[in-house]
Amino acid sequence: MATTTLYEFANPVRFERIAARVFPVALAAAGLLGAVGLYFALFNSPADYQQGDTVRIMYVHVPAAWMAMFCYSAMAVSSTAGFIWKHPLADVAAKETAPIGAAFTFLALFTGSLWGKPMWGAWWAWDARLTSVLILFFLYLGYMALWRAVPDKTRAAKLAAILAIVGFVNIPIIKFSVDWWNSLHQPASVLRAGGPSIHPDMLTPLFLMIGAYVFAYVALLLASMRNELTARRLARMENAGVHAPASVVER
Amino acid sequence: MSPKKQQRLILFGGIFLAAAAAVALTLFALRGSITYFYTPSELAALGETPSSPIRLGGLVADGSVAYAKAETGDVVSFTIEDGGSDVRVHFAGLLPDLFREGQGVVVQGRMTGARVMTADNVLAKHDENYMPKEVADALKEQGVWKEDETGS
Amino acid sequence: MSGFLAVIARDVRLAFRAGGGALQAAAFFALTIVLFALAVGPDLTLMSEIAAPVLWTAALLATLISLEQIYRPDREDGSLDVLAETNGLLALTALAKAIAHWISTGLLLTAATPVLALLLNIEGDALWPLLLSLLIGAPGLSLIGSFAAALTAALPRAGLLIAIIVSPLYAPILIFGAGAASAGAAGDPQYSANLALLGASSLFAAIFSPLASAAALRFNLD
Amino acid sequence: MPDAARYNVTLSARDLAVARGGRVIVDGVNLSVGPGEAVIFRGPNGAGKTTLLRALAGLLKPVAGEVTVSDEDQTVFCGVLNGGKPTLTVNENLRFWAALYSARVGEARAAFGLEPVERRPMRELSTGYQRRLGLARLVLSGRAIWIVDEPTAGLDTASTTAFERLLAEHRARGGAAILATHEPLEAPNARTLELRP
Repeated sequence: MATTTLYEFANPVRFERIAARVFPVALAAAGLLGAVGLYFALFNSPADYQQGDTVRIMYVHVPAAWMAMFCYSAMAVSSTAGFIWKHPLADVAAKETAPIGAAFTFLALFTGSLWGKPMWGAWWAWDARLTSVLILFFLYLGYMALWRAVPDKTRAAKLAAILAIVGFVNIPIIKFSVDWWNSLHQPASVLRAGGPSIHPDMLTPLFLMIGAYVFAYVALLLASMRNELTARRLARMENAGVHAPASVVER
Repeated sequence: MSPKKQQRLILFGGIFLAAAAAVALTLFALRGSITYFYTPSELAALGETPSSPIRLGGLVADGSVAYAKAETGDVVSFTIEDGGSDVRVHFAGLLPDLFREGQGVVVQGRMTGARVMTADNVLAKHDENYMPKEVADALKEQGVWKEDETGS
Repeated sequence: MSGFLAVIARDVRLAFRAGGGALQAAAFFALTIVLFALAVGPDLTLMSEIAAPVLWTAALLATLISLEQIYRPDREDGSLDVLAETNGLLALTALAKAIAHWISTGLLLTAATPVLALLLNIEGDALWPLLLSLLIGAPGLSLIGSFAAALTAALPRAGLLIAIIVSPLYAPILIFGAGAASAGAAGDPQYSANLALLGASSLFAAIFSPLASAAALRFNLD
Repeated sequence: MPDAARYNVTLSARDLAVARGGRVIVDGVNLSVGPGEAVIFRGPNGAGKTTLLRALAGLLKPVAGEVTVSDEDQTVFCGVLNGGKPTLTVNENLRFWAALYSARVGEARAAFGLEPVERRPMRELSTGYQRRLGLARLVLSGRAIWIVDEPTAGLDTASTTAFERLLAEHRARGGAAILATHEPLEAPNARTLELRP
């Protein structure tokens, strides 16, 4: 789009170098942890005393729900950083986190629904936890829609950052919804006062899967950030030399 | 003081007051607790029985589940208790997997008497404990098992 | 402070003049309710049970369709520049515009509610909780909505985008507003808790909306 | 008209760079405009005059450098758009502005000969009258530094002369002006700066 864009003020070269090294490592780690984690989740962990084998859905569901919230928090933090320090990479990171976070949110809702039908007896219940996570999904969609709708990407970054920061209020609501209200959804099992209420044999696959999800996020984020930066550089090269900034001359 | 400084003072004073009021209102509301469901004790505390459909949550009392044949289909009846009060529930339909005595449930329906309800829907409420069956049995044998309370 | 009041007076006047959105929003509100009543059919008991949620949803949608009028016209005719450079803080101007929007839509809808409530079989004791919930919640709708309008002030056709952005942010107001109205009608003790949370939501909107709107407008000036 | 200088405000820009659409279009602007001075920007379409004026008026954040004004709230910007509401009458627009700037309508209405149309909605006015209403805001605001984009576009000769006269009076009172225009404009001792790509 332009010769001299604001994005030139950042130095993407160092980012490129680091990203090129980290990406394959993260991808491999995600694959490995995911494979081992799924093996444990499906074959090498006990069935629950109440839920039976349905408990195995948890190993996909819980990490997805955590990542849904983590991605939004990461988006809000990098939006704040982009807003305050005007670092273009922060804006790109926030932008590229959104679709990944939305995918995790969808996965959490979908697997939760699969679990809910046999266990609760309903695909869906409008309780505080489920509702607030659904709202999170729509917040992601709104954020992405705003980025798409604003043609000037410098402006889009600022406006989307404001929206991401405002929407962050939903994150504590999701986290504490099960404590504040009598909800159908069970309270926290892992991060709670008094230690996890999950048997250690079940924690192993859970933590392996969480590791896999985190590395998958890192790999996906780096790949899409590199894509975005390359696209911007291409657009810049296409217009190289067409416009130079004007300067002021006394007449 | 310039007008903008004065306005900034007003703005931040207003924000502070609004924030304090919002926090106070939230604390008030959470003490009264907005609930996805009532417990039998809360229902008893209401005095009158609500006419509109409600949700009721609690533990299925031990030995209270009874099946009956009816012309319209099988009807299951059970008692929901929470230590303070109890409600007899009648339900014609499929029960979820997790439904069993001693387990938390949330039922949806209309009150048909002082402590009687006809449910349209029964949802099992899972707790935050996950463990293999053998462990649960062992804990029960050792007598360290504690039945958790729903709606806590 | 005279600037603050002048902004409110101007926007209310514009909303009621030809081309303003106030009467359109009120008409849309009434139409939605009538269409809904027609769809439900003759079951009056069912109607009065779902009346509060229906009225709240209709009020929310009517607010939603008028949001685009808050900032886009001002940006198109240059008056946004004037608002941004005058003696007042932009955040207070944004607050004034949200208040004006509430007066020309939210308050108008609340005033129309007693008549429309009759169509939904709401009477007597059930009406007061509904009106009270609208009085407390509708300002929140205008505040949150004006923030979305500020975000999209520079976009020519932002109606759908505003709806997508604002819907998740409206959820608490809708839940607690309709919840309070229903609970109040049923004599449910959760009435006061719902009202309190509705008030907290509106107050929270009053805190973030002026600041966030002002920040968004600054980036939409060029 | 008071004889003594009323305003004493200086606007300065240091190493200013402004961007449009994410692209830096003007950079390295150093400028100081003090009491009685006037600066006229000239340059081809798309050179960035409007964007530069908006940055000087504080409506647009520069990507580098800074604009400082020696006193708060002393600039008034009039862009190509006139900033009035089409459905409000001339008087209603003027009164609204007066409230915003904590000023009085005073002589602003007469200065541009708006009395004949004062009760008509702005959208019914001709382009020239609409521009006159927009320019009246400069006088009304009572601010020291006028920043105006294409002030005389759409004005007839008489109105252009009226603007030139008001500009001279404003400078005589210690006011300053930063203008951008393609048209000839009578402004004695004004500095002309050209934007060159």
